[in-house]
Amino acid sequence: MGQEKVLFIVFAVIAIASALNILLQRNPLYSALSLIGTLLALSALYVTLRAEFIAAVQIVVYAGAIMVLFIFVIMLLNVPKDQPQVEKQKGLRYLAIPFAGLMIAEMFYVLRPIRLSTLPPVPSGNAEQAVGTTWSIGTSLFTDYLLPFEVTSVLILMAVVGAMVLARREGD
Amino acid sequence: MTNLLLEWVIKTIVILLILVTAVAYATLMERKVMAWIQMRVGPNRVGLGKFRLWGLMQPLADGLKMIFKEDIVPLQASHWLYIVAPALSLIPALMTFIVIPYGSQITLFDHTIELHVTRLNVGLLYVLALTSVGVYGIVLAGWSSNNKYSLMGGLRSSAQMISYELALGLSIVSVLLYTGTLDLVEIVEGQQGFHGLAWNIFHYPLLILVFIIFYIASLAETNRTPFDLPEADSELVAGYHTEYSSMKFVMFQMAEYLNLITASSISTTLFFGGWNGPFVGRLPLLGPVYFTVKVFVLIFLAMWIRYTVPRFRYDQLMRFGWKFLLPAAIVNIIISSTVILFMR
Amino acid sequence: MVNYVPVLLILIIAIGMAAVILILSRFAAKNRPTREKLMPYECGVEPVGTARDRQSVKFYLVAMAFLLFDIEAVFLVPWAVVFRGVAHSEAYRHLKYVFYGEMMVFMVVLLVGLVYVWRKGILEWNR
Amino acid sequence: MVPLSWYLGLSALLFTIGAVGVFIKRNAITIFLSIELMLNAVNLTFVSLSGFFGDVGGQLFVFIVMTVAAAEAAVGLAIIISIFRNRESLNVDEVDTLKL
Repeated sequence: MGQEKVLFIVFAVIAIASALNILLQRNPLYSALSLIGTLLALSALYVTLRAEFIAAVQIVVYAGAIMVLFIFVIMLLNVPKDQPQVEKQKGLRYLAIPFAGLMIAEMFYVLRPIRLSTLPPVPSGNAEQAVGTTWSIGTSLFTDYLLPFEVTSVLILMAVVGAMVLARREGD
Repeated sequence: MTNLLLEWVIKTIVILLILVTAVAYATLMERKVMAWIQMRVGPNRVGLGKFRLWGLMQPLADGLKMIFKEDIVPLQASHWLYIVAPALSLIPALMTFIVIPYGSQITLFDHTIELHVTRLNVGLLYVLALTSVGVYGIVLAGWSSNNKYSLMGGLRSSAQMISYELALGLSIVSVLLYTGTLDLVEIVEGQQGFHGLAWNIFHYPLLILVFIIFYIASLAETNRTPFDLPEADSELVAGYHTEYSSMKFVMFQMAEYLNLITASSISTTLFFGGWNGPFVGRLPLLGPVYFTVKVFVLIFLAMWIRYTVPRFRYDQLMRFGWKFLLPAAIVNIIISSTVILFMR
Repeated sequence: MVNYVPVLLILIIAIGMAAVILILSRFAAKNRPTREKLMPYECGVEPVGTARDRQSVKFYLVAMAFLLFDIEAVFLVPWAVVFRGVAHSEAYRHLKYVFYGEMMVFMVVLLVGLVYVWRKGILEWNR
Repeated sequence: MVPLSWYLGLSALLFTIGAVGVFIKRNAITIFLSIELMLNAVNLTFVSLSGFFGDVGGQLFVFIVMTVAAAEAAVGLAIIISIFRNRESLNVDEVDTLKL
C-alpha cells in the first residue's frame, strides 16, 4: 500500500472517530471539541488533494473562528446538566439507524462505477499558478466569481446586524 | 526520499532544541532586563560550583525546581480538559517555527543544506492558522479549572486575542500587497538587494506604520504587559492559569515565550529582511547570526515596553484594538493598494 | 505536497514532547493532596458559589464581530497576493481597475458593518 | 495514489453521521454542530472533485460555503442565545410552540 493511502486512512479514521464522538458526548463542549478534530483531519486531507490555500483557510476560519464562537456560546450559557429530558418524537431516534444504513448503501451503489484514481499531473513550468495555489484562487475569485464574492460582503453585513439584534437584550 | 526525511527529522529536532534553550534563556533575559531597568542586579547567584557565571545557570535551576513541584488537579475541575489544555497551548506554539527561514544555504560535507525546515506556498497563512488555534488552550484552561478567576481570565484573554488577531491579520495583508507571496522564504529572498539592506521597511516607508500596528498586535496576541489583562494579578489572581502548578504551569509559560520569539521572528522576516545583511552573500553563515541578533533586538524591545508602560484597563484595551488598530490597518491597506495601483 | 511532511513530523514531535512533560509532572513530584489544596483558589477564603455560571453576552458579540471580520481578512489575502501581479502585468491591464474597485466596494460594505457595531456600543466595555 | 471514490466515500460517511446527529440529538447546539459536520462533508466532496478534475471552481465554492457557514453560525447561535434566555432550555422538543 502506498504512503498516500496510509496517510489517507489515518486522517479518515481521525475524521470519522471524532465525528462519531460528536454524537456520543452528552456535554456540547466535548462535542464541539470533537468537531474541531474532524475539521483538522479534513484540512490535512485537503492538503493531500493539493488544495493548500483552502486547507489553511479551513483552519483559520472554521477551527479558529467559527468553533471559537461555538465554544464561547457553550461557555456563556453553561447549561445545567440535570435538565429533564423531554423527547416528544421518540420514533425519530429509531428511524435514524435504518436511515443511515440506507444512505450508506446508496453511497456504495453510486460510488461503485467511479474509476478515477489519480490526481492530474501538475502542469510543469507554472507550478506557482496550478489549481489550489493562492494565485489561482485569487485570479479566478476576483474575475469569474466576482458576483458571489461581492454578495458575500452583503451577507456578512446582514449577519452582523441580525445577530446583534437577536442576541442583545433591550437596553443592554 | 529517506535522505530527505532524515534531513527533516534532524532539522526539526535541532530547531526544537534551540527553541527550548532560547525560551529558557529568554526568562533569564527578562529578569535581567527588568532588573537593569529597575536599577537592580537580577539573578546572579546560580552558577557552576564556585563560579557564579552571572547567573547563567538560573534557568536550569528554575526548571529543576518546577519539575519537583506538586502537580495539583483541583477536585472540581474537568479532569481531562484540565490536563490537555496546557498541551493545546504549547503544541501550536512549537509548530510555527518550521516555516521561518533563518539563513540562505550552507554547504557541509559536499551536501547543500537549506537553512529552513520547509517552505510552504501558504507559509504566512500557516502561521496565522496556528495563532488562531492557540486560543483554545487558554479558553479551555479557564473553563476546565472550575474557578471564577480562571474562567473570567480565560474569557477575557481569548476575547483579547481574537480582537487583536484581526489587526494582526489585516496588517499582514498590507505586507502581502508589496511582496505578492505568502511563502516566507520568497519574502526574505525578495529583500536581498543593496548589499543585503533592501529590507521591506527601508524599501517601502509606508510599512513603518504597518510594523507598528503589527508589533502592538503581536504583543497583545502573546498576552504581554501593557496587554496582560487576562492575568492582571490585582483583579484576577493569575487569570487562566490560577489553578495550574508544576510543569503544566511551565507549559503555559513556555508557550508565552515561544509566541514572543515567533512573533519577533515573523516581524524580522516580514519587515527587517530576515537573515539578510551586509556580506551575507559571501559568507552564508552570517545569515543565522543576523537573524538571531534581529530577533533578540525585537525581544528586548518587548521587554523594555513591558517594564516601562503601565497596564491598560480592559475597556481601554478593547477600545484600542477595535477602534484604533483595526481601522488603522484597513486604512493602510487602502493606501498601500492605491500606491501600488498608480506606481510606475 | 511533500513539503507538508515536516508539518506532520513536528506535530508528532510536539505532541510527544507535551506528553512527556505531562507525564513528568505527574510522577516526578510527590503528590500529597489535601482538601484545601484541591479546592478552587479564592485567595484563601472558602469558595463562594460556582464558576459554572452564565457569563455576559458581550463576549459572544465580540466573538461574532471577530468571526465576520476574520472572513474579510481571509478574502483580502488572495486579493493582496495577486494584486501587484495583476496591476503590473500586461495580460490583466484592462482588469486592474476592476480588481481595485471591487475590493474597495467589498471593504466599504464591511466598514458599514464596523460602523454599525461601533454605534451600537458593542466595543464599549465600561458600561 | 488514493482513488477519488475513497474521498467521496469518506465524505458520504461523514454526511451520514451528521444527518444521524440531527435525528437523534435533542440539544440545539449539538444539532447545530451536526449541521456544520454535514457542510464539511460536502466541502470535502467539492475539494476532491476540484482536485481530480483540475478545476479551481470547486475550491472557490468551498470558500463561499465557509463564509455562509460563518454567517449562519453567527445568526444561529444568536437565536440559540435568545431562546435560552426565554425558556431556560436548549432542548429543541421544548421550544416547539410559537408563543412564549
